[in-house]
Amino acid sequence: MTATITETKTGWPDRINEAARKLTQGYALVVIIAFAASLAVGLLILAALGVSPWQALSVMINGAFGSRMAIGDTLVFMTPRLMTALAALIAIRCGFYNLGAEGQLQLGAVGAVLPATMLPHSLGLLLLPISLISGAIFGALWGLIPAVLKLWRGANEIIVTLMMNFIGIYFVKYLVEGPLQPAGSNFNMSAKIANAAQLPLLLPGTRLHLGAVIAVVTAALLWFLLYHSTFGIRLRAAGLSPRAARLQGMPLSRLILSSMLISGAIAGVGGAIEVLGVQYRLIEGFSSDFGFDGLAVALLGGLEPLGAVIVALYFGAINSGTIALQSVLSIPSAMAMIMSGLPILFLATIQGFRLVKGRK
Amino acid sequence: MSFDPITISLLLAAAVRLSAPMLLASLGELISERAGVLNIGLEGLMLFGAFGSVLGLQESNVPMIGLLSGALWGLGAAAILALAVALLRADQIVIGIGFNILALGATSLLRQEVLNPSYNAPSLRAISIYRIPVLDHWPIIGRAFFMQSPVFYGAVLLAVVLGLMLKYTRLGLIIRAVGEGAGAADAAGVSVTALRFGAMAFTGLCAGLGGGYLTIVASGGVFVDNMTGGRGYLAVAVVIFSRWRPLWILAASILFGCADALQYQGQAIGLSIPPPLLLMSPFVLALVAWVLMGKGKTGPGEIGLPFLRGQK
Amino acid sequence: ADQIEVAGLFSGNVTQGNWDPPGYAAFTAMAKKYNFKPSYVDNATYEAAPSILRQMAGRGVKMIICHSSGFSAAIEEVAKEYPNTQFVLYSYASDTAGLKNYSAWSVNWDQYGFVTGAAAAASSKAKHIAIIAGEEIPSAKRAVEFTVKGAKSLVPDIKVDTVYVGSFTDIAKAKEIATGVIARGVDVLIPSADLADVGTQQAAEENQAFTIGSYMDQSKDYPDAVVTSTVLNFNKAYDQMGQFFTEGKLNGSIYTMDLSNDGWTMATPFRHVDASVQAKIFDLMSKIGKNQVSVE
Amino acid sequence: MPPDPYLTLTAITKAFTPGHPVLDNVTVAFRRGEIHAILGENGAGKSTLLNILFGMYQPDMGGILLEGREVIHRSPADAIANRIGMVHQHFKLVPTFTVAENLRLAAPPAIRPSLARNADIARLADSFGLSIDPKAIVSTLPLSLQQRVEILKALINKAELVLFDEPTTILNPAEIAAFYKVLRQIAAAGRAVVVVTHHLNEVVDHAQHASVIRRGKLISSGPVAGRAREDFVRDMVGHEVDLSAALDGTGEAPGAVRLSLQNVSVAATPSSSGLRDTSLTLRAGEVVGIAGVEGNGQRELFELVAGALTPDSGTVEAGRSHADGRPRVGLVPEDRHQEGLVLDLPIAVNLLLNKIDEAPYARAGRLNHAAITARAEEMRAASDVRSRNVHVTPRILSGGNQQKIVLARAMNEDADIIAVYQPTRGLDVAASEEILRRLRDAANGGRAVLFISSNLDEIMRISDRIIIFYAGRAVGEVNGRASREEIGALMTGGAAH
Ligand SMILES: Nc1ncnc2c1ncn2[C@@H]1O[C@H](COP(=O)(O)OP(=O)(O)OP(=O)(O)O)[C@@H](O)[C@H]1O
Ligand SMILES: Nc1ncnc2c1ncn2[C@@H]1O[C@H](COP(=O)(O)OP(=O)(O)OP(=O)(O)O)[C@@H](O)[C@H]1O
Ligand SMILES: [Mg+2]
Ligand SMILES: [Mg+2]
Repeated sequence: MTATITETKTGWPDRINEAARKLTQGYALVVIIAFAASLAVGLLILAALGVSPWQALSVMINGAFGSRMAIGDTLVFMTPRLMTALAALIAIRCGFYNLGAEGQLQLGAVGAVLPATMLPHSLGLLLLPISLISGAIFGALWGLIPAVLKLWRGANEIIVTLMMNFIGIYFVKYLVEGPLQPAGSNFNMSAKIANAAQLPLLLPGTRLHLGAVIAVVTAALLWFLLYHSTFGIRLRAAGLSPRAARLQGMPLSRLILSSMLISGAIAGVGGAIEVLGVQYRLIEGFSSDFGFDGLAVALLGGLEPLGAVIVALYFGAINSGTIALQSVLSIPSAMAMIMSGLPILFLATIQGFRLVKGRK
Repeated sequence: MSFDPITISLLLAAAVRLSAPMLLASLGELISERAGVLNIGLEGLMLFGAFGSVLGLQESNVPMIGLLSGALWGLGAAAILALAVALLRADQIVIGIGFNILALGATSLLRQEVLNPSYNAPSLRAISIYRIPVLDHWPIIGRAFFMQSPVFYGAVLLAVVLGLMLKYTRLGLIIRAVGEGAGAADAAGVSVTALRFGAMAFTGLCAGLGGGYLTIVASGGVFVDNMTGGRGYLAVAVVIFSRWRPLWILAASILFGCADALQYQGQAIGLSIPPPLLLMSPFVLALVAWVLMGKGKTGPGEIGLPFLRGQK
Repeated sequence: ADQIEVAGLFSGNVTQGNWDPPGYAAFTAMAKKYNFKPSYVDNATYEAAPSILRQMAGRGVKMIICHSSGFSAAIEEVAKEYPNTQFVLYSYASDTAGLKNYSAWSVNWDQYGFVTGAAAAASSKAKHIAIIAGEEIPSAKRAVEFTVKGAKSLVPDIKVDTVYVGSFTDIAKAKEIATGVIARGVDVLIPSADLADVGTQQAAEENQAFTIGSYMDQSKDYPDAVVTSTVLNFNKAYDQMGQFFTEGKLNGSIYTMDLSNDGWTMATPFRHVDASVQAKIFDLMSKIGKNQVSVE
Repeated sequence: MPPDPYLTLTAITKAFTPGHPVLDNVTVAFRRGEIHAILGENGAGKSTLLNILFGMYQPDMGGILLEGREVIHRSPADAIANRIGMVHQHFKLVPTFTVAENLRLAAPPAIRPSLARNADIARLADSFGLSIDPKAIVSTLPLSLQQRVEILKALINKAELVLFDEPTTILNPAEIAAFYKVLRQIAAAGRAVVVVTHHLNEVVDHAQHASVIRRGKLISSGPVAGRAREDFVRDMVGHEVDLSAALDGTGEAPGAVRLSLQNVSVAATPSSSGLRDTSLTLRAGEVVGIAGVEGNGQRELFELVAGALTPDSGTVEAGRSHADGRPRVGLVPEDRHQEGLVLDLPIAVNLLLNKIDEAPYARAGRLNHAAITARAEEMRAASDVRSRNVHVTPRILSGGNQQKIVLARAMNEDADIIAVYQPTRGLDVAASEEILRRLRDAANGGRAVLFISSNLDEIMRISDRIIIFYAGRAVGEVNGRASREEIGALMTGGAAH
């Protein structure tokens, strides 16, 4: 995504913040238009299939926000996508095109499940933080590999991270088919994690767990890091203009390494959260393309933490809303995919169009 | 277990057969990428092609028309994608991701609405195998390279033609220019928009044909949801791995096919490596090779960037 | 009065393949017969399953039938929160976590595999058969194990190849594998990879080999290849679910579907083979049903 | 009676943002046989005017008359079809292509056969006095050679009307002379030539017609004959400017050695000779000019001084250094978009990029926005950077204002040395004067200034000593009063050793 050229209104507070700027530039409006347009197309298709669009709409909204349970689900679906989006954006802001959040998430899940299933239960409440940190470390190390390969061998990070996604996915498959599968198991999954390692539920009667809070807090921390720390400003400078940054003495290699460490750690924690808060075990295929979803979320959110939160929330709502569509109106699951694909297409197209118009 | 000549010959033949859809899609993707468009939507394009070819086959009962229909569906789907990317400058990666999700849903819905579940395809042997006389009896490679679908021979020819085209023709020069310096091409009077649109349309045609090969040649005319199963993403990887050179794409596709084939040819001859590790092997192999090859060209300079005239 | 709502949860697409469509048909027939209001979700993933179950139960669905053993973890998680909803699993369960509202109709897959293997072995002239399986999941591995046992019980010197496609949808790969094993001398194949089975069937048809169909009679689709098919009695199981539910008898039990209670059978007549083969297999089945032969 | 215009731009109006026209009702006519100069300050609208003619932008109002016939240029393709060629201010070259490929790409069908072989291309380039290796990859060429390629692209296409947007910014005097010789030939052949330039002597020496644009309005357009440099400057800026203001040193002897290079060598690259056993000292209070044709080691010299490059052999001593070992030097790099600025970060951050992790701008890794803004506003006022505030990004500023930011940062570095590379490239008369004066003041205030440039005039005006680089060596040193001829000879390797 090319940075748009903008100007703050005079009189804005000193702490200018690109996120707020992009949003005031009508980005929120774009999101709304895209959502409305895809909803319209989706409802048209539904009408063609013989379903009343209004009923479908109300079922979807109900399914996403209509009850405590619905809101809980929406947030649970939001969480992994937000984590991978944050992982993608911190790396991309440093100029490192990390498409590898999926693989880092997979490794993070492995990192979390090992202590959560193997350490003695007597560790009690320590088990949870240990598992989260272990997930972060696994993700970070996995994320470090493409950075090292780039700096050491000049290997293109797009291909390396893409390949490492597949390696990560098959590695998890290998683990749950073999080494991590408890004897006598009926499924390809690890043993259940210790109770103490589970992320606490936040709202009774819902699936909402502490992971959602971790994700939002991570977004806030990242925002602080990007806009209020010297590290963040160096990272952005290095991403936007590596040659200028280098001449002013900014250590490019170290910045890339640390941004990928952070990126991998965030994705890793995202994977850990899925294990510790949702599945309670490592299951093959536990991620339904969270990595790619997250990348779309990051880019659609303008590579801003706040934007990522908003777009991820919206993806979460789409997920819970279309499940309601299926279960209440028995609409084929294909419709759910159409309804998640369309807004991405519309959003990106409108954004592109704005880019062209802005330059005419 | 043993690696006797017959096993190797079977393995190679299977590798080549399994690589053909990827080869076709990769060659298509190559042209987009050379023109500066990273077309992540390849997976979706293949899926549309796969669906379209079965529809064509069902309506005509002629395998060739099925393949053609697949290519045209790929082309049509690519035109929509190109509208967003080349004309409206949508972000290439985001659009690709969204398109793939949409394609998965759309082809499934279409299948349920228009494909006849109990349709019985006619014999597809004519386009599944064409033995090239004499050569097909060569030991080891005869079966692999000279007992294939005519579509595969076509794909090999296409790789050669594309290689020559990119290197020696004006069209090739222009495609490369648009990918390496769109501003310069524009100033030289080339329509970057039209060229990228055309390149993406060609990608759609090839990916659609790849999808058609997958259903008609390799799956006997049956479409199932998500039948491409990641081949499109792999094809993108193949292009980058081959460093944007057509003949390397040919080699790399077969290499990926080999790892694929080894997975079960290995099982059949009693090689006991856990399947996930075998599935993983082409990626590890590609990664190691990529890293060993070291610093090289990192791809068309403007890949992934929208073209905006008058940008500093 | 309002109709009682029941729901089905399917892991695949209810319009494709030979596992979910017959299950869905049985589900619909049952709902009609007992005057329930039916709804369903297909292509349900692990990620979404608990949420789907909660949504259904929270909305007041009184019985939710999950048509795949893969959903057992999700049921165990959700069922305790919704004591007023009955959760039913079809396919396989070894226990129901002591929950009163979680029952299962469990196919005896050991018998199933054993007989399938025997049927293939009895049909093979080359004494060389192959199992083309999908992904290497524990239930598949166990089925393969018993298939081999069944084959050897009838033909002790039979050679059995087992190959996993690594996918339940990749027809092209299944076809490639099947073609390969036929080239190695296999003349009867056991497709066991769900949607990808199409590839195995095609390879057999094109290369004059035979197959044993699965879950429903597939001889119409592949007349040149299919010797016989296993036929699961989905209708009976689903009908029982409807009946027990109506009578308030669902109580956390596991109902086994096997040869002793018409849980499944094999399609007749056997084709492409001597009549003696069919006789031999039905004899084996009835002995197993009467516990005269143990599949252990 | 002048001949009828070949092409007329009539009443062109263009606004990128509504209400702020960049061009306001501009009408100019270009004639065959003439070199037509267009003058104006940075941001006056010169490039925009030519870009509209070439189809890069669409005018809001007004149109184009070609030999009296109305034409519409929707894209460069239309302009090319009407036999118009253009040399762009920001080169339009494919960086990974060879010179030959770039030329072939731009060639219309009729010309292509004559470019089929590299030897033909080399000969053609020679015939224009702009020799070049057709097989060289453009991105490996120094900017001055890239500019040659950009010019050649337009020359070989035999266009009827050729537009040159600042074609000579980094050419050396000999190249500039050769270039204008070619332009005169083109004009003499009955074709039309338009040149945008900031170098007034080029206008006075070579152009027949000159138009001046100020803030989007056409101020004057007429024959050059009889007009002096001062007249043009008045039209451009709206008031008198003294171009001969002194840029002299204090007259005191230079002070302590601040920078010393001893026998340094750096390996050669395809685009540069590298450095070969070069020594050089720089003292407090003096401006040392480095003259030479691009690619003779200047780039390496700058990077060595900046600490971005370590020599293969020899030593660089620059007195005080940063915590990470880099020498403390105020830097004005060659390419202000890529190396000088982070175009998409606020001006405030750019002004303090070198100090952003020091107190009071940061404490414990946390930015102090108030301190940054306060200091940046001070610097902006002191350097007269014309922007609304320090929160906008430099991307929307003109080149002159962008360069003021880079210079302000260099001066703000608490360093004894300031190293500048092409500091006035592409800047207008007034902006250039301002930059030169500030650098001279810095030296007079006791700092040491290393002044690398391909603009001999400004080197001669500002420098106390001039060192001439050729093939990676310092081949001669003259004082600031030396003659152009003497220096020119050394630059081309002619004299000295
Ligand atoms: N792409 C653009 N988008 C918005 N405004 C632009 C754009 N390009 C130019 N401008 C506006 O046009 C004005 C004139 O720019 P132009 O490039 O024509 O100046 P110029 O006379 O060529 O200056 P210079 O001597 O620096 O090359 C600028 O002040 C700016 O406001
Ligand atoms: N994308 C843009 N948006 C807004 N204004 C722009 C844009 N691009 C250029 N401008 C304006 O154009 C003017 C001149 O632009 P131009 O690129 O010609 O600068 P310049 O002075 O020639 O710089 P240089 O030659 O050093 O790159 C500036 O005043 C700037 O405000
Ligand atoms: Mg200009
Ligand atoms: Mg300029």
